[in-house]
Formats: sequence, structure tokens, C-alpha cells
Amino acid sequence: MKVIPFSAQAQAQAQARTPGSAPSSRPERLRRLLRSYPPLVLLCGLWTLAILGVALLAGELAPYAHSQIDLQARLSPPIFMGGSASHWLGTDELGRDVLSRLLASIRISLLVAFISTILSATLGVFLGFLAAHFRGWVEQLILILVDFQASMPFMIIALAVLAFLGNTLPLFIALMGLYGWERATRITRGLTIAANEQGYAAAVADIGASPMRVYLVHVLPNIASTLIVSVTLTFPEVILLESGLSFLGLGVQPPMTSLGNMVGYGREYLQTAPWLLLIPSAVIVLTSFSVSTLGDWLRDRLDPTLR
Amino acid sequence: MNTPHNGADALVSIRNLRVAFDDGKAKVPVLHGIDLDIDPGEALGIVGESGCGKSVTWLAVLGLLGARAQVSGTVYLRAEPLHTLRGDQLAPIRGKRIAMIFQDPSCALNPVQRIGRQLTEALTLHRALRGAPARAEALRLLDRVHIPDARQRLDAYPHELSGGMNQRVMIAMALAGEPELLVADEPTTALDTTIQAQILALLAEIRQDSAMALVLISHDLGVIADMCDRVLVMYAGRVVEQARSQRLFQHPQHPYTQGLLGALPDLHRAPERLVPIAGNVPEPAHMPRGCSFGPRCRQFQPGCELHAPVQRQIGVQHHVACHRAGA
Amino acid sequence: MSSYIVARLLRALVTVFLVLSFAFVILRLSGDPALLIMSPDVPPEAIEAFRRSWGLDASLWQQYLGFFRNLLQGQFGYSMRDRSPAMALVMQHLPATLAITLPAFALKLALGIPAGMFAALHRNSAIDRCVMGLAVAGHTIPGFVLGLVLVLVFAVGLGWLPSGGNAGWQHAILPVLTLSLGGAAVLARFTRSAMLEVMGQAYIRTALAKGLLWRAVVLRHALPNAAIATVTIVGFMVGSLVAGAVVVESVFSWPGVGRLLVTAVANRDLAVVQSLLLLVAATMVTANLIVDALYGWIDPRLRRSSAAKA
Amino acid sequence: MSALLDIRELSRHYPVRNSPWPWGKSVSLRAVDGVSLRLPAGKTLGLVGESGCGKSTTARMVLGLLPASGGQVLFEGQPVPSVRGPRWRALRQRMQMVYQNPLDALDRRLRVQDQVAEPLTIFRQGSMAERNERARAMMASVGLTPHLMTRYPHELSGGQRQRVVLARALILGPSLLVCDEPVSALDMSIQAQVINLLQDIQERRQVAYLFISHDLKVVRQVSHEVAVMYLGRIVEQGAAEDLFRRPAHPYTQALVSAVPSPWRSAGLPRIVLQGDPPRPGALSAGCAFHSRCAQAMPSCRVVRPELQPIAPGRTAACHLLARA
Amino acid sequence: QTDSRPVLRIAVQQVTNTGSLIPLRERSNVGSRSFPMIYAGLIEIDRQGNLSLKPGLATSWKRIDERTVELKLRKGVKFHNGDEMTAEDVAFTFGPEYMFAATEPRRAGQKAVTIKTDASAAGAQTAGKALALPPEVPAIARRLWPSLEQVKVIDKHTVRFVNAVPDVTMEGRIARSGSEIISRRAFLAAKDWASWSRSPVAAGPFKVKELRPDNLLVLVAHDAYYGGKPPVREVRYQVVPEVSGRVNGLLSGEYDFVADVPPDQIKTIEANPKFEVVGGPALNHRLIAFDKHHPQLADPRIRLALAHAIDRDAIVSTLWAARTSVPAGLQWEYYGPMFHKDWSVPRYDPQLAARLVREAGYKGEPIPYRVLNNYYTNQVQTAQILVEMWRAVGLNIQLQMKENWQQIFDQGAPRGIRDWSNSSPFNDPVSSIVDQHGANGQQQQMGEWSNSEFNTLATLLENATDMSNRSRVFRRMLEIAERQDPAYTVLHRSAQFYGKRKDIDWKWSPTFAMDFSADNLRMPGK
Ligand SMILES: Nc1ncnc2c1ncn2[C@@H]1O[C@H](COP(=O)(O)OP(=O)(O)OP(=O)(O)O)[C@@H](O)[C@H]1O
Ligand SMILES: Nc1ncnc2c1ncn2[C@@H]1O[C@H](COP(=O)(O)OP(=O)(O)OP(=O)(O)O)[C@@H](O)[C@H]1O
Ligand SMILES: [Mg+2]
Ligand SMILES: [Mg+2]
Repeated sequence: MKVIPFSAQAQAQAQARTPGSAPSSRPERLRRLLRSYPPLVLLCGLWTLAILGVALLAGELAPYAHSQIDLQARLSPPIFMGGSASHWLGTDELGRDVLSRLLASIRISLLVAFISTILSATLGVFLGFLAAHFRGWVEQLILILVDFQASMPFMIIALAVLAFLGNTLPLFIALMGLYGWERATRITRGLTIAANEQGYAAAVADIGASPMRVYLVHVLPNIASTLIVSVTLTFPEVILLESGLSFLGLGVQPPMTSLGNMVGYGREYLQTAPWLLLIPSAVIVLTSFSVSTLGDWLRDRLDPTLR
Repeated sequence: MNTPHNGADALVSIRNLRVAFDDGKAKVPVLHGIDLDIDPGEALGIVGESGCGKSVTWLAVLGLLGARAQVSGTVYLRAEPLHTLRGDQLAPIRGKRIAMIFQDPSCALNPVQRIGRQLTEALTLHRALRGAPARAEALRLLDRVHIPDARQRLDAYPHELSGGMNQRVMIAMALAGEPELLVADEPTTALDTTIQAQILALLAEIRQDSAMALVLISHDLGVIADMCDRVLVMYAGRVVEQARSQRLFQHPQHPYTQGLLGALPDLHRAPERLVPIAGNVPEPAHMPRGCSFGPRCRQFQPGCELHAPVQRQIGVQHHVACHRAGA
Repeated sequence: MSSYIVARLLRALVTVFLVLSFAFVILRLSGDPALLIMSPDVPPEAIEAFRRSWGLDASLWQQYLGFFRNLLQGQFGYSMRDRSPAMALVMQHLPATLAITLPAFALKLALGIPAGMFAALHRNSAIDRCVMGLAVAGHTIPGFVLGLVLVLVFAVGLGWLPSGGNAGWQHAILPVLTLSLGGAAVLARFTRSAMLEVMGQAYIRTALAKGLLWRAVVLRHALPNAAIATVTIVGFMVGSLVAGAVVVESVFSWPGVGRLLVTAVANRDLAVVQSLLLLVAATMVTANLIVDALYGWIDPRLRRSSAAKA
Repeated sequence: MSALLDIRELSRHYPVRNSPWPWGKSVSLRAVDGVSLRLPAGKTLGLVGESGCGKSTTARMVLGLLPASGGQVLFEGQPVPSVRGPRWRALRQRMQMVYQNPLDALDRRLRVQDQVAEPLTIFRQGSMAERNERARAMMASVGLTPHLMTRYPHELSGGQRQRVVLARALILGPSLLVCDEPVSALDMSIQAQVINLLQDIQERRQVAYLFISHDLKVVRQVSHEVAVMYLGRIVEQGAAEDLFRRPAHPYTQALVSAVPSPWRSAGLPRIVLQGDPPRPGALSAGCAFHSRCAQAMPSCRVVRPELQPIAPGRTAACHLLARA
Repeated sequence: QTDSRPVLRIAVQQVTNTGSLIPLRERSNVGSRSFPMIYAGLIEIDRQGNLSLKPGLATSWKRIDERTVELKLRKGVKFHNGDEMTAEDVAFTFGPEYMFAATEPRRAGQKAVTIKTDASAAGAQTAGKALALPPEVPAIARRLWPSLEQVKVIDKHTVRFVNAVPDVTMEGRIARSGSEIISRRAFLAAKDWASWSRSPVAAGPFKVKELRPDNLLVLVAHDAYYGGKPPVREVRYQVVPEVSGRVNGLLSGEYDFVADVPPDQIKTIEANPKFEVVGGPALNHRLIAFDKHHPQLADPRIRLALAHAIDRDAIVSTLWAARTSVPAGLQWEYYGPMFHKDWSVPRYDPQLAARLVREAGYKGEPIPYRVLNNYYTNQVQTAQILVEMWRAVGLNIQLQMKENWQQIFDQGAPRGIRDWSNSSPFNDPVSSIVDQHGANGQQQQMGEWSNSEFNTLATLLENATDMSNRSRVFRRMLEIAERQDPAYTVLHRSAQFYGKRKDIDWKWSPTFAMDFSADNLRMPGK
């Protein structure tokens, strides 16, 4: 059996080592930086920023007006499929510039998706907290609402809004804010009941903190990880749902355009003009992917025990 | 009994065990080269300040530290190298040859499985028992750790048992594999003295019956004194002193050991103000140069900060890592 | 015991009642079935006659009371479209839907949960990124795009599978695939998140220390503890077994309940919509009741907590 | 002298279900059963006993964190409310708690400094800067060095965490502090530091402590009075020194005899109790300890002994002693 | 002996909107596709030819007077159930039990007002052993035959259609859909109307085997069909709601035919040499209807400007791949003597349109344009093009997407423009301009438009028998409705396209019918 002399070697090593943690070398630092900010996360961050930039500057960036029709140039392919440079991403079935439409769509879809995702998450979390805090009949009532929302086809809810309130963009965003809250509520309720059983929340409440403070400052960050998953799932769902609802006469309507709309009208051209469907789909997938990746990364960052 | 440091026929022999954790910003060394040997059937006590690496040492031996820990050094179990084994290769060792009882029993048991199932799982694994025989054996183990009403407890969930009972279930589970070495990490902290006494008596009994070696980690010097043949004192990731227990408690040599014993309150003397060791435990990331106890040491003298002291033998089976001790 | 069951039943009943009432009011006020079912080119007097014959000219209130009175007598009414009994119509379509949603449901579980576990176990590795990337993509790609692409590849391109219709199990393969990929992705993401929470717990280390192999630890100890979040999501999926396949049904011309629902809503064919909603709500409510009961079964601690709060 | 804290016949029952099904019938578990205690200002009352005997439950009821099933808690002569209204909130500034498990009681996603300052934030005391200043000062006075203040709980050692919880409890300057196992996770040296700190604060500010611990040596070190609990009831009470020197109740005797010490005088026999305490839900009449008591008599099985004076300043609940 | 004839598989968007196979209830183009294969009429239209009338179940017909037509029935015609058709069946088909219930014909001197039906009366009339008709059926039937007094049985093979008022369109009406003959015995034996409506018994080339609404219609050959044994054993109409589903199904060989192919898919199908797309303009015009009560549209100049601003040829040549055409206003060539060759839709003239807009004093006030989501092929695209064209002449038209027809007609908010299409079910202007824009037509009933001179002329057109007089009246009506006080403007002819296997010999028909009878279908091989 191999016996290592105890003293000498250990001593030598102990001395060779500068006290405390060794100051990291350059590649070491780079490695750490890449660990905290993996390239994928950086890429996703960049993409999200780019998309947000596009959303802000859509008007300035677009080479054409998004509704400008050129029937003679309809369905011309994008430049990478052999099209001309006058329409980089080609044109649609009315000869409108796909790039310009894409820019306008990004602006409107992100507006809708971001705001309504936030609305739905807020509503869901709030109701989840309420249920977990009061239990009893309040909880039962909220669970009834959850089941109600889950069983009611969203089409009918949309019809309700359409029938009674009409269709304006703010109203539509509010309606989409009703999408997916039930999932957030159920998750929040479950996790909060569990959290309430744990010491930290009870401890702060016992110090005299208001329930508001307990839930927002302490419980919320602790249940955020699963919520983030739920919210990042809602995000693309809202974008796609919008396209479905625009067929009901709700939401973004021609001549205005949205990613969902482009995908919806592009589906019949999958074989003849695939770019009409694939380009907006790619934007949706990439953006959702970025948002989800950032969400997961944020989730890990929020958890100091995982760092 | 052989002397430490030759490790020739030791049951477990650890050499220069180092562990560092990567916290994402920097590598924080936690163990700075632990050497220790345990003979078959021996009871070794480990004491030391909280956070000095007592638990980490044994988690490292069993490969349970997770991906962010960087472990180096050698570990031999009866001359078999364990440090070369990775992941699942260690599984046949764990529980079967070296079993461990964790610090907090109520967190360490799976909350959603019945006690009986968790016990029989270990029995199936190590003794190939299944079905009714496994259940009978589980029952016997529970009886062995003096759990009253054992038959019913088999179907209980951990949260339905008191802390003391969970502690005993953990012990029963550790005993299921009939291990050669049992590492008990603070097995009695959460218990009152009467139950503590029961459990210690139980451990002693099992050692007698099966010649199992025991590593007992505890803050309670009384418990250590009661149970162990030999005591190891750790400070900041190093072993600073080891001796037979009587000798250690009577003639502590390292200033840290002396400080520990001096800080002990006494039940039978009129209370006086306690005397803690001055200063604070160094952070693992900012270890002082040289002797890590230096800044808190009453006997500090120039030279102590130059290099870390190595262990030297200063008496029969008594080793100290201090520049001044025995001088 | 009886009070427990009565309370749950009451909740279920109230939910179903709310669903039906809401749908009733909305369907009645948002469109005229006469105009929608008959083509708009039909003469007004025909529309008028249609309305009268279905009692659509009565006050909303009377219609509402009448609807529930009939319901209480077990009458679900008739489709205004083809005058067939509404519930029978729904039941006719149900097998087709279940024929794809049930296998898809199983596939979702079989794909999603292992994928999530796998990603969690290799957290932050390339494998994790790949699985999660696929999951996000799987969930984000619209169902009809996925369906169309599958058809183009497997039906038009390779000619291995039919492009639509339901005449045998081969026809179900592509719809089931389309349906399950998205759901599997959702499950994978939730499972990964829950597994990550669990893998750090002390009892995982205990299980390893026992000598269990890594795989056994994951399957026997981590998974059941991570099941709460997953079960919640699965509960919602059960609810969508009935009417959750609208897109897939139309892409693959699958004559199921989802399409029936869309047509019925578009036509404001009340009795059919209500029969369907009754079914959907009953499934959803039952699923959530089961999920609630499962919570206690999965995690015995939750039994105590509900008792302590009672 | 009127007591700062006066606990009268306090009890707490939990309904527990015997069957695994949510609709199973529940029985009542008497976690605390008629406990009466008095604690003068500036003094320490030690509370010891078996794990699970109701110490923590008592502590929570004392602070009004848990409604009592019976009895009353008077703080400065006023009943302590358990309804979380304005008066309850106002009382938080006078009475605080140090939790048994510090890791549990700290939010793992907040820096410890913010957690120490949190009571100030909650009661809107001072500006942001002032609060941080006071938190810093408080942490320094419990021996936490500045570099620890911006850390997260899991980045601290057990002893440091314990002191964070202590600092948080002390920052509002309470006059009653309930300490639930404040030192059990600490090594001897740090344990000594914390005990010294508590004693210093008591001297300076006249804080009263209700001190719960399994470590009798520590209890002896800090307490003026000690009460011994067994299964929800007080079985013995008296001045610390006296009680530990001459434990009267058989349970106390077992407790004291079992204290391990590195320097044990070999003569004292250790009483190792047999068996486990009965299940709290299934208590029979009679003395709760009889099943484990070496000296149990037939009457112990039937009649429950009441707490009675046995010597000046000492009470105990045992038939053996009552007869003596 | 097994039938070796092949099965024809057809993918369609829908087989019947109302779940029934009764022409009197299902009034959609969708129904017109398959109904002619189930039913046979007394007089048929030369569907694949010049749309002229030709003998059907009646071998000949002649006018007795302005109000009466006599028909000689074909002998030996077998219904699907094997019964022989007689004059009794014809009379029954046009009787109260199957068609009219208690409704009364409009008699001479009565004005063309909305004809009310009374549901309870309809029920009472048919009570007894006959089936209760859904009340909308008699209402529709009366629309088809507003003044039919009775069908008289002269002998077993002779019937007389007697009208209450003079009507030159009687032959056309006999030929139109809705006038098909059913078996009296089978109808009376049916369990209820609903089950009858799913498996009617008539005398067409195919009989109904199975109807699963929204999914499948299976017809089997009626070998005793008077026009000859159908060349296929079975026709399966599979509902495939998605365009891409139909196209892909055709390409992957699952269907022999697909219907409802939008023009942009033609390329996709024809990229494969085994398939081709046939079809073209149908008997239907796409048009834009105006609500003249809208404050801006009240001025006819604005409506005319709207009409002149549309570049119809651009739409036809791009969106429709030039496979349809712009008609000469709301009329069809098959009107024969009533057709005005020299008439045309307002020409594309943006300058003129802009001038009209200016003259009308229009200040850019928004005018709503309510649109359904592709209820008509290319509807949304066309609407967007139109809005741009109108913008170019200074008109601010606001597109509003709607979910259903009620929302289109909703009077709650100001109405402006909407999409519509008009068919011509028989060869006379009465079938379109009167039926749809006259006093009883949808546009006036919905309160969008009316014009007293136009209404007077409409009555005249219905009752007059002198063809040259009628022609003049029609011309004047066109002038009013398309130029002077525009009620609508015609965009283009609707087009129908079918994808099919090239090796199948088959001709499409502008009538929407897909004719699979022996005359028109030859399967390859064998
Ligand atoms: N997973 C980990 N990641 C980072 N640091 C760790 C981890 N586990 C332990 N440590 C650090 O390693 C050091 C030693 O921990 P260990 O658990 O061995 O202490 P201990 O001696 O058992 O103390 P105690 O008496 O409190 O149980 C501590 O400073 C601790 O903060
Ligand atoms: N929410 C609850 N529901 C049911 N039983 C409970 C609940 N909380 C505590 N108990 C029971 O009450 C009894 C007293 O618990 P308590 O926490 O007060 O014990 P303790 O004396 O503090 O024990 P330890 O020394 O282990 O901390 C125990 O038997 C416990 O199981
Ligand atoms: Mg430890
Ligand atoms: Mg406690």
C-alpha cells in the first residue's frame, strides 16, 4: 500500500500555496466569467436586446411601410433563396415587404406578449398568495375560479370580451392577461402553502412583518424558480394565441400585423413560399428560447445556494 | 493498537485529503490535508469548531460532496484505494462497508417514504433480503435500536416520528449493511440527555457485539469522552491534535484544544463567566498565513505565521500540530 | 369524511354551474345562431322561423331558466345545426379525440418527465442545454407548423404515413406525435425545475450513502419528491384530454371533439357547446380533485398540514 | 415584585389524524397541558425537557405567535393577544424570539445584514442609512465582523447564523427574549461567546430570557430558575443551582445523571431510562412518566400527580415526593 | 360478384354546413357540390356545357299559359329505394308536407313584402303521420317558389306546375336546386325529419350510405340511375378543413380529387406532373355591398368613387392567377336574352374616383369596412388591397375584422361597407338582382339600401312576361344599383378550383356541382 509521508510533502504544499485563495489567473478569470455568464446566456441576452431594440425602432428600421402593397412583386423570395436585394426577406402574398412587416410585427407582438404575460403572472401569483394566506372559503373560491378558467375554452372568454367590451388593443392586452393565470395560481398556492410551513416565512411574520411583506419580499423570491418556468411558458403561448384570436376579430387586425398573424396567414404558403411562415416562426422560437434561457439563468442566479 | 501515521493495517487510512469548493467566484479550500487512520473496532472521536471540516472529511471519503467540490488525496479502506473510484463505483462501499449517520436526521430521511421501505431498501441492497424476510429483519433492527412499538413504526413516515426516533431509524439504517465502520455525525445534538444516553449505550453495545469501528463527531466533549478511545481535534481544515481520550482531556497540548476545554460550562460548579477563545474563526477564503490558529493563540510568537505547523509526536499516541507544543 | 366529500362535490358543482352559466350568457349575447347556422343568404323569414322554433325569441332569463330546468331533468337539448341530440353528438366525437389524446398524454409523460430529469441531472451541461433548447422549441413551434412539417416529411415526402383522416392506427401516429411534443416540452421544463429543487436536499445524500446507485436514487427518491409540481401540470393536461386537440384535429382532419367545439361555438350551437363544456369541466374538476388527493398521497406531510389548518 | 411574564395554566391541543386519508377522524394531541410559569424582568428562566415535550410550543404561545387552547399569558400585567392586530404588532417591539434552527429561520435569498435590519424596516424606524447603521452596530455587538454582513445565510457557519438570528431579535431592544436552543449547534468556544453575550446584554438592558435547551450545563450557566417539562407539563421547578444539585423528580434525576462530561467522577451512576415516552396522542390517566420510571407505584398508573411545593422555592409533581 | 369499379376519394373543406343533406335547408355552395349527385330534378342544367336547360326526370315540358307549365315525366325512373317515380312523388315533393307547410303563395295584387311563416301553423299542418318540418324549410321553399299554387297530377307521368301569378322563370325555378324530387314513400316512412335529412331518398346517380357531419359523406352508386350506371362504386367526401391538408393529401395519393383549392396552391399541386388543377369562374360574383345610411356613403358619389377606385384586373391577375374574370356587372351570360353584353362594371379610374370624392366634400372621415376571416376565398387579402386602393383616391376606409355575420350586420355601430357574393341559381336576373337586392332581398331586409324606383322595377321584372320589356327593366335596375345609387359593386367572378389526378377524365362545372355521373367521369385503365 502506498503510504505518503505525512509531514514533508504537506508542508511543502502548504508553503507553496499563498495564503487564502489563490488569485486567479487570466484564463481562470475568463473561465469563471463564462461560467457565470455562459455564452448561450450572453447570446440570448443579445438577441433579446436586439429584439427590444427592433421593437423600439421598428418605424425607423423598416425599408417600407408595412402595409405597402405591390401586387406585381408578390411572393418574391428572400435574398438567401435567390430573391432580389430590394426585399431582403422577400414579399408576401400581397407583395408587401416581409422585413418591414416583421419589424412592425415584433413591435406589436412583444408589446402584447410582455405586458399580458406580466399581467397574467401578477394576477396568478396574487390569487395564489390569497388562497394560501386565507385558506378556507377564500381558497375554495379561488380554486373554483381556477377550475373555471381551466375548463372554459379561451375562445369563449374572448367572445365575451368581444361581445361586451369591443376590441381595442389595450383591452386585448388585458384579455390576454387572463391567459395562463390559473397555472400560476395553482403553482403559487401549492408552493406558498409549503413555504408557509417552513421557518423563514413564519419567522418574518412573527417579527411583525405584514403579510404583503412576507409574500413579496420573502416568499416570492423563494418560489420564483417554478414560477419563472410557468411564465416563460406563457410568453410564447400568448404570441400564438393572439393569431388564433385575430381570426375571431379580436386582437391585432389587418392592416396592422403581428407575429402570430404572419404565422397564421403564412401557413397556407408552407410549400410555395415557406419564408412567410418560417421567418416569423423563427423569431417567435428564438425570442421564446431567449426569454426561457434568461429565465432559467435568472432562476439559478436568484438562488444563492446554487452559485 | 498501532500508532497513527503508519496506516499499515488500519481499517481506513486517509492521507493528505484536501477539499476545495468552487463557489462560482473562487476556489475556497476547506480541508488542507487531513491524515488519519482508524483501526478495526476502534472508536475515534472528532471535535472541532463548527465549520472546520469534520463532516466534509467523511463526505469526501464517501464521494458524496457533489460536483463543485474538488477533492484530492488518498483514501484506503483495508488497503483498497477509494480515491480512484468515481461515482457509482463507490456504491458498493457506501452503507455496506462504511456507513454514515448524518447530522440532521429529520432532513436526512426521505419525507415521502415509509420508514420500513427505507430500511428494507438498504437490506435488499446489502443483504439481498426481499419481501417478508427483509421486513422481519427491518423489524429486528428497529427493535435493536430500542424503538418501541416497532411493528407499527415500520409504516410510519419520518415526520410522524420524533427527532429522537428518526435519529435511531438512521442508526438502524446504517447498521443494516453491517458495516465495518460507522461514521456518526453529531448523532445526539437534538436530543435530551436521557435519550442521548440511550443512544450512546446502544452504539457501545453494537460495537461490542460486532467489532465495528466508530467515528463519532460531536461538539459535546462529554459524549466524546464517554464513547471514544482516541480523539482527534480539528481546526480550520487541519488536524491539530490527536491523542487517547483520557490523555487529551487531562493534558491538552494544542492551545486550541486547551481553549475548547476551558470554555466548557460545568453542571456541578457555581457558574462563572465562561472563557471563550478570543477572536473569530478564520474564513476559509482568507486563511491566515502559517498556523491558522495563530491570530487567536495566546501563545502566539513570531515565527508561527511563517509556515503551517506539522504534526509531531509528543507522547504515547499523542500528536500535536503546533510550533510550540512539547517544546 | 362525509363533510370532506360534500365540500369537494359542492365546489365541483359550483364550478360546473359557473362554467355553464357563463357560456350560456356569452353564447346567447355574442351571436345569433339562426344567422350563423343558416347561411346569411337564407331569407329573413326563414331566420325568423328558425329563431322562433328554438325559442331564441324568448327573454334571456326565460331561456336561462329553461336551460337549467331541462338540464336538471337530464336533457342536454338538441343541436340546432342538425337537430341531433347534443350529448349523443358529443359522445360520437369523443372516441376519436380520445384515440389521439390518450396516447399523446402517455407519450407526453413518457418523454417529458425523463427528459426533464435528465436535464436536471446534467444541469448546465451541454446535454442540459440541448434538452431544454429542444423543449423550448417544441413548445414554441405552433402546433400546425409542426403538424404540417411532419405531414410534408412523412406523408408527402416519404409516403410512410397518411396525411390525415382517421381510418386506422397509422392515421393516428402523426397527430399523436404533434400533440405530444409540445406537452412533453412543458413537462420537461417543470420536471427539471422541480428536480433541481429536490436534488439539493439532504435525503438524496442519505440515499446515496446507503449505497444506492445514482439511477436508483433519482428514480426512487428524487422523482417522487419532485412530483408535486409535475402532478399539478399533469392535472391541467388531463383536463385538456377532451377538447385540447383543436389545432391538431383540424390539421389532420381528425373528426374529434375539439373541432366540434369550435364549430359549435362558431355557430353558437348552445346545446352542443354546453354538453361539451359539461364534459370538459367535469374532467377538469375531477382531474384537479385527484391532483389534490394525490398531493397528500405523494407527500404525507401535506396531509398533516391540511389537518392542522382545519 | 410583579413578574414581567406571567403564564397561567397555558395549554395547547393539536388535532391529529390517525388515518392517512384526509377525511380520517382526528384525536386531540395535548402538546402543552396546563403550564404555569413566572418570569421577573431581567432574569432567566431555563426550560428543559424531553424532545417533543412542548417547549417550543410553549415559547410560541408566550409570544402570541400561536393561539393557546386554554390559559393565559400576561406580559406586564396585560394579556398577550394572539390575534395579529395592531396591539400584537406593537408588542413585537418588546418581545422577540431566537429560533431553534437558524438556517430555517433565515431567508436564504437575502443578505444577512438586510435580515438583521428587517425589524427596523417593518416598524419604520429611522431612515435607510440609520437602519443599516444600527444593524451593523448590532451585528458587531454579537461578534459578527463587517465582512460577514453582506453574505447569504448559507455562506455562514452555524454559529455565525445563530448570532445573526440573535442580532435580529435584539435589534428592537426587547425586554423579553425567548431563546429556543440558541447554542445547540455551536462548538464550545462559540457557545461560550454567545452565552457571555446574552449575559452581558441582560446586565446592560435588564432583558428577561426564557431559555430553552437540551444542554443542562448551559442552562445551569445562564438560568436563575429552571423548569423541567415532560410531555406537556411541568414536572419540577426550582432555582437552577438547587435543582441540578438535588434533582427531586425521577425524570429530572435521570436527566441530570445522564449529562456526559469529560471529567466525570466515576462514582455517579448514569440512569439510562428504558423505553420511549408514550405517544402524546394516546396518553392514559396517571403520571405520564410512569412507563419509564424505575420507581413507579401502582397509583402512578391511575392518579396524575399535581405540582406541589416540596421545599422552599421548589415544586415537583410526583407521588413519591408528595408522600415524603 | 364483387364490384370492380373504383372508389373515388375527394377531400373537401366541408360536406354540409348544417349537418343535413336537404337542399331546402342547406343553402351553401358546399351543399351544391354533392347534392346534384344525390338528387335529380325534373329539368337539369347542362352543367358542363352552356348551362342551358335540358331534360331530367321530365323528358319534356311545355307552357300551358303564363302561369302553368306541363311536364312529361320520364318512365321507369327508380328512386334509391327501388321505387318507381310517379307524378304522385312530384306532387308530394311540392306539397305542404315536404316543402311549404302552411305557407300561402303570393297571389296577384299582393305586394312583395316579407313573407312570414308561423312555426306553430307549420307544425299543425304537418301534424299527423307526416314529419314535422323545421320551420325554416317552408320559409326557404316559399322563397324559391313564392307563388306556386300547386302541382297537379294529370296522369301517372304528367304533372302541371300552376303558379298564382304570371312567371316566365318557372322552368328555371324547376331546374334550380331545391326543386329536386324525393320519394314520397320513403319520406313518410322516415323516423323523423332529422334522420331523413341525413339519408334522403331521391333519384340521383348516387345514394347516401353514410353521413358523419364534419367528417365524411359516403355515397354509393345508384346503378338504376336513369342517366346510366356511375363509373365508380363509391364516392367518399372526406372533410379536410385545412387547405394544406387537402393539398398534401392529394400529393401523397390519399385523394383523387381535392376541392376548394385557393389559387396560390395551384403551383404547389401542378409542380407534380401527376396532378392538375382545373376550374375557373363559377356562377357567383364577389361584390362589395354598401350601406347608404352611413353619413358619408349617403352621397352616391362616394359609393361610385369606391367602385371606380378598384383595379379589378390587378386583383384578378395576381390573387386569382388570372384564372377568373371581371363580369359585366351583376349578370351572367346564361341569362340569354336578358344578358346585356354592353354593360360593364365601373371602370378603374382613380382620377375620376378622386374627383368624385372631392366633389362630395369628403374630409377623410373614417368609413368602416367589415370583413370576415376568409369566409370567401382570398377575402382578407382582397380587402387589404381594396383599402389601399381606396386610400390612394383619398378614402379613409377602416378594416374591421368580424367573427360572424351578425357582427357584420350589427346596427349598433355605424355600418359602411361589407363583403358579399351573389349567385344566380337559375337563368334569369330575378334569381340574383331581385332575389338579393330587391325589397325581399337580404340587402334591403338588413336595412342597408333601398330605392323605390328599383323596387317598382323589381316587381315588374318578376311579373312581366314580355322579354324585351323585361330586358329594359333589368337594364334600368343595373343602372340604378351599380351607377346611379349604387347598392353594391361587383369585384370579380368567384372561382372554384379542383386539384385532381391527371389520369382521371373529368370536367368541372361553374355551378359548383362536382359531377361524377357516367357522362362526365371516366376512370383510367380497365
Ligand atoms: N457544499 C458546500 N459548498 C461550499 N462550502 C461548503 C459546502 N459544504 C461545506 N462547506 C464549507 O466547508 C466547511 C466545512 O464544513 P463541515 O460541514 O465539514 O463543517 P463541520 O466541521 O461539520 O461543522 P459543524 O460542526 O457545524 O457540522 C464550512 O466552512 C462550510 O461552509
Ligand atoms: N402543527 C402541529 N400539528 C400537530 N402536532 C404538533 C404541531 N406542532 C407541534 N406538534 C407536536 O407537539 C409536541 C410538542 O412540540 P414542540 O415543538 O413544542 O416540542 P419541543 O419540546 O420544542 O421539542 P424539541 O426539543 O425537539 O424542539 C410534539 O409532539 C409535536 O409533534
Ligand atoms: Mg458537520
Ligand atoms: Mg423545539
